[in-house]
Amino acid sequence: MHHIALWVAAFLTLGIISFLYRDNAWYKICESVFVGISAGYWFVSYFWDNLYGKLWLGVFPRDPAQQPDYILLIGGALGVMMLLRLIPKIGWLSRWPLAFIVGATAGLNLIIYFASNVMVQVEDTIRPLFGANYSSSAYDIVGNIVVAVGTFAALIYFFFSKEHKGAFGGAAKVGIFVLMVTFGASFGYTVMSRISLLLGRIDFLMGDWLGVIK
Amino acid sequence: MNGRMYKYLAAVAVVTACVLLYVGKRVAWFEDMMFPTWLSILVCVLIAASMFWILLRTIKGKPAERRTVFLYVGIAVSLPLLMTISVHVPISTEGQLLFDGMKRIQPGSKVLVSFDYDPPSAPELQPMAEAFMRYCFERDIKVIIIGLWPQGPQQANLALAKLLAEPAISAKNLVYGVDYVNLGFQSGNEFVIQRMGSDFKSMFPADYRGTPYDSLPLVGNVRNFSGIDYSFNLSAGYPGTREWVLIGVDRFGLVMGAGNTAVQTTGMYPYVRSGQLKGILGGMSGAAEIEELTERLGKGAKFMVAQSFGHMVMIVFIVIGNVAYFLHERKKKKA
Amino acid sequence: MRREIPLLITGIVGIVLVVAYFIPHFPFNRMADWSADWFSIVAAFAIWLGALNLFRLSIENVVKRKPGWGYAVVIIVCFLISAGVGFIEGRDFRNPGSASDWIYNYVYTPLSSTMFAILAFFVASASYRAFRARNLDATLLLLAAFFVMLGRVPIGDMLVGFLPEHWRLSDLSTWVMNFPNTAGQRAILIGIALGIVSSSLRIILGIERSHLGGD
Amino acid sequence: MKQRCRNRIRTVSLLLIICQAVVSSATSVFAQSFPVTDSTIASAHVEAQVYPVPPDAAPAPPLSVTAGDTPDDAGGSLTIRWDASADETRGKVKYYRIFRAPNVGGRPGEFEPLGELPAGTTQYSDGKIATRKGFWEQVLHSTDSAAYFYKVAAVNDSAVNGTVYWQAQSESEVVGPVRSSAQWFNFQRINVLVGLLLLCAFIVYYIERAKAGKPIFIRKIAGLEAVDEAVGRATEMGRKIFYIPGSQDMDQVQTLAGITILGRVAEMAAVYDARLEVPVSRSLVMVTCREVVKEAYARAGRPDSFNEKQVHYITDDQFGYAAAIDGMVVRERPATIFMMGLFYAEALILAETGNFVGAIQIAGTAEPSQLPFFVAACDYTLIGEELFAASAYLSREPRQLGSLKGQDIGKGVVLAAIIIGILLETLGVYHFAQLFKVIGY
Repeated sequence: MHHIALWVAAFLTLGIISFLYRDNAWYKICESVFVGISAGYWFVSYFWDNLYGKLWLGVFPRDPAQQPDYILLIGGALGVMMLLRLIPKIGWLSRWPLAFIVGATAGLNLIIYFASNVMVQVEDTIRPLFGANYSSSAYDIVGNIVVAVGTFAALIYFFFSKEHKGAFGGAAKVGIFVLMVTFGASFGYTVMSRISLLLGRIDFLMGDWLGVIK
Repeated sequence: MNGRMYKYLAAVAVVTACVLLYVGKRVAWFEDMMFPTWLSILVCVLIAASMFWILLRTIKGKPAERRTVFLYVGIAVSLPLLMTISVHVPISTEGQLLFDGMKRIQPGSKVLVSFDYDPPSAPELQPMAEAFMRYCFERDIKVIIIGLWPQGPQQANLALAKLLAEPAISAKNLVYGVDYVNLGFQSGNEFVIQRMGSDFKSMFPADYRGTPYDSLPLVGNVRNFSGIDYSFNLSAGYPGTREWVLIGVDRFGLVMGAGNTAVQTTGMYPYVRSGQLKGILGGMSGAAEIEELTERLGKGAKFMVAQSFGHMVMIVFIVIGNVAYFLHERKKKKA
Repeated sequence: MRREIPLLITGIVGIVLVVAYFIPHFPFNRMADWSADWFSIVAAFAIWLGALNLFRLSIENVVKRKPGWGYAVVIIVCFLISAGVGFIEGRDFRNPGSASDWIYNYVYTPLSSTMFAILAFFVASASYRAFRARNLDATLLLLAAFFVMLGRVPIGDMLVGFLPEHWRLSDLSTWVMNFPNTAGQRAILIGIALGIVSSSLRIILGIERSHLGGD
Repeated sequence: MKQRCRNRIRTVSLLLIICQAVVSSATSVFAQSFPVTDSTIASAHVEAQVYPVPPDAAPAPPLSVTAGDTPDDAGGSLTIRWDASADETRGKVKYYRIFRAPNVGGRPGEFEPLGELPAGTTQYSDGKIATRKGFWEQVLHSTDSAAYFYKVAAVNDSAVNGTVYWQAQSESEVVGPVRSSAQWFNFQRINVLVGLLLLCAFIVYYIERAKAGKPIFIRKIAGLEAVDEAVGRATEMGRKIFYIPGSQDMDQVQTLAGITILGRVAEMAAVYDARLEVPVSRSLVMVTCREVVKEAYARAGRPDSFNEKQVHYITDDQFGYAAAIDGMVVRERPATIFMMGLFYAEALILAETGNFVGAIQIAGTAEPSQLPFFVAACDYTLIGEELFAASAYLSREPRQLGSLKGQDIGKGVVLAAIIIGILLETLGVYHFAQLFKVIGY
């Protein structure tokens, strides 16, 4: 069985890779298999983990000692409303769960992004550049200055209600340089990621399938 | 030769290749195909020479075709796997920071590992997951697994199966539910973390096998994050490390380290500097780092040579492209 | 009514979740939890919509014999197989040894992994043909990329082995990642966070309502 | 101490509240220790009876033990604090053991060990408190139903290699009964509240101002200045303009921003009489884009030039979408390509192809991992927030302009705080940064 399995996996892997030469039927079959299988997998996962594992078991617990949590039923009702989209006449009801999702996301994001990405990041940017109470090597001092100046300048670049002229424009220019270095690092890491993923597949083909490498 | 003929030939070639590969595997042609050192060097020289040739052609105004580039990337990534070169992985400060944090976990502590990725990112994250959990198991640290991605718990199972088969760990006779537990997946993204902050059990009434939460000794008395001593997040996107930091760490005071795919690692550095994250591992090189630090070399370290070659080929191609640009394209654009 | 009630729901839920951050007392502490529960249940229902949509589109393709309808058949069959097997196997469908686990390991995993793996090729050809040091900005970007790409793998240090320790490419890339990269990412973080606060605020106050469909 | 402060705070004015919170958050930074839990030390195998305890082994007991409600929480937790045993520095304390007893008519019942903590710890949060059940009971009562007594013992043992041969412990005095309660406001977070209210006030203020007709200045954005030229070029060359509004659905803010910009580009295209084509990847996006483009043509006074087929759906699949556009671009060789919205891995395929056919490319996204490809392969790139600003910039919609301005003021405050803070810290004043400290539960 394991043997067949490896060949199936290799067949599918090579099918996707064949796209590099050009679009072909082999690739299209593999792609369709992918779409179908993944949709089915997600579907089942959500069913067993949420609808059954959470909603059903929450409202009708198997363990008699556990209190049924009827408040989950509101979620169930919202979920059913979501499905009403399929019935055009009362499809407008599906806006309620949507409104709930948007409101919940907005409310939670508002507070967590403000607290973590504004407050904490500002707090951390405020560090002594150098000073008596601070164990500082030249490396740290330069680093602190780069982070402080860089963050400052890059934020100035994102300032929209003021013309980028004079000193302000100069700072914005420094900001764009910092952003470019950031994007360069991002690019380097993206390349690293993609090559790793390819390595994973090559490892499968040469190691698990053919057994060339161990 | 007409197109039809061409297609048949291609099909025959593929089938022949398959048969050859199958027979080859059966009679073990491919065993011990590792390159000796002289061959490794020769291969490198040949690749370098041919890239020099591409440079010359590009300078002459004939840039390489897309498929040529594809071919080179393929070669650069697959041939080094056959070479017997061992390398030393440079340890980054963030990786060291993470390992220092891991060293502070006491035996018997409870560690929450969140598997927030799917198979495509497994080459990068699976070695990290294995290295981290191996470290825990070897030191009698208890592991609680959850997943914010539906495929996460399954990836965890793969890692567990591999680790539990290792002699050093199987000798410990680890018991499911006592030494480790897999609570499975819950949908709801960051809301799951939010909810776990006040009550694990309501989010995971049962583990992924359906065992009720309270009958699992390991988590029975873990009510919320305050019962967790350390947490490790393996993340490939949303929901992932960012959400864990924003909610788990900042709201509920979780102590967290993370392993990320390289693509999203760069965005996490501000959190590392501010101490919201206690270290981070980025991509395959991060995996190699943790393997080196825990002194158990695995796939991450094994792939580093091929990874290096991949990067080199990429850089050389960009340089070639830019040479062509400064010699030709720029003039053309000006004109 | 069709517009007012959703707006009201959005506003109330949003405000409650913001307020709950500051009030640890019941019932506010639980409101965030309840929304979390409901949210995950609604998400589970929403996947039905997606699956049904895929199904409908595929069947339409088959019935109308659109070009490539054969592939639509493959989609339908694969969907039915993986969903059917999962339903039959019950809650334990992910256990090692189950048929779903087999499908996951030998069909789903290779396909999804390879889909992303071939991006390595595209990155290479795109970089070769499009990455030009056309101005100072792009030059900086490329240089930073080179340092990081070389510094994060062993080959970087091998190439510059003549340099003293702590001055090699790996140290340089660590420096780039920890300082300039942190600065840039932090500015982006703060900027985007402010943007999210303002758009969330507009949504909660009902100023932004495009998610409810056009007026 | 913190508890006492807090009780006083409730009675004084708001100003005092803020000052106090600042101080308390500042002090709590230093007071906070590593989060402590009940399982930090593995319970080792004890064989205490077999081996005699050496004389002098028992450490001095922990002193001044206090127990009280854990502040700023939802109840269900009590905090026990103590001063380290005098013998801790001499290495005679291996760990502390916490005991708890239920309240039986005002007297402690039987004590049970709760957990063990390594030497060096001086506080413990007991989270296993019986809480009230039932909706109304929880709403109406802040205090939890049960009260408890506590004591702390310093423990010394002979643990070598996990086997314990003897163990000696000395217990502190019993404290209690104490009862936990839930609070109506988390004072540790008052700084977040103040900051958030300020920012929201700026945004709302400027939205109102903009709605009232006050002009709001937005700086030039290079990519948008070039839109005119790019559209004009397409007309000159007699080739098409492609507009790609990202590969994601309508639930993404970036997609919305991309569509807003499309409205302006379409209007310009109608004026210049250039041919515009919008391939999209989501059916909802297609519907919206059609509306937007149609309206734009009408605004430009050329409703007849609009053809529904200009906006067409390709596929939901990420790479399928990219491959299809790839083919179209190579075949039709558009003069100009716009890519505005949320892109993932397909970004590089699109940008490369456009660059290859020599089109002028103007791109914009807030997805940091894709920005490098746009920056390197496109002529102009809107970076991050610029994409959102672009929709305000082009649409001139007062509410959008206003909130952009409000955000900018927020940014200004952040910048000022950074400068002031760094100056103060460098001079040795360390309290300012604590204003921004966010404290978890």
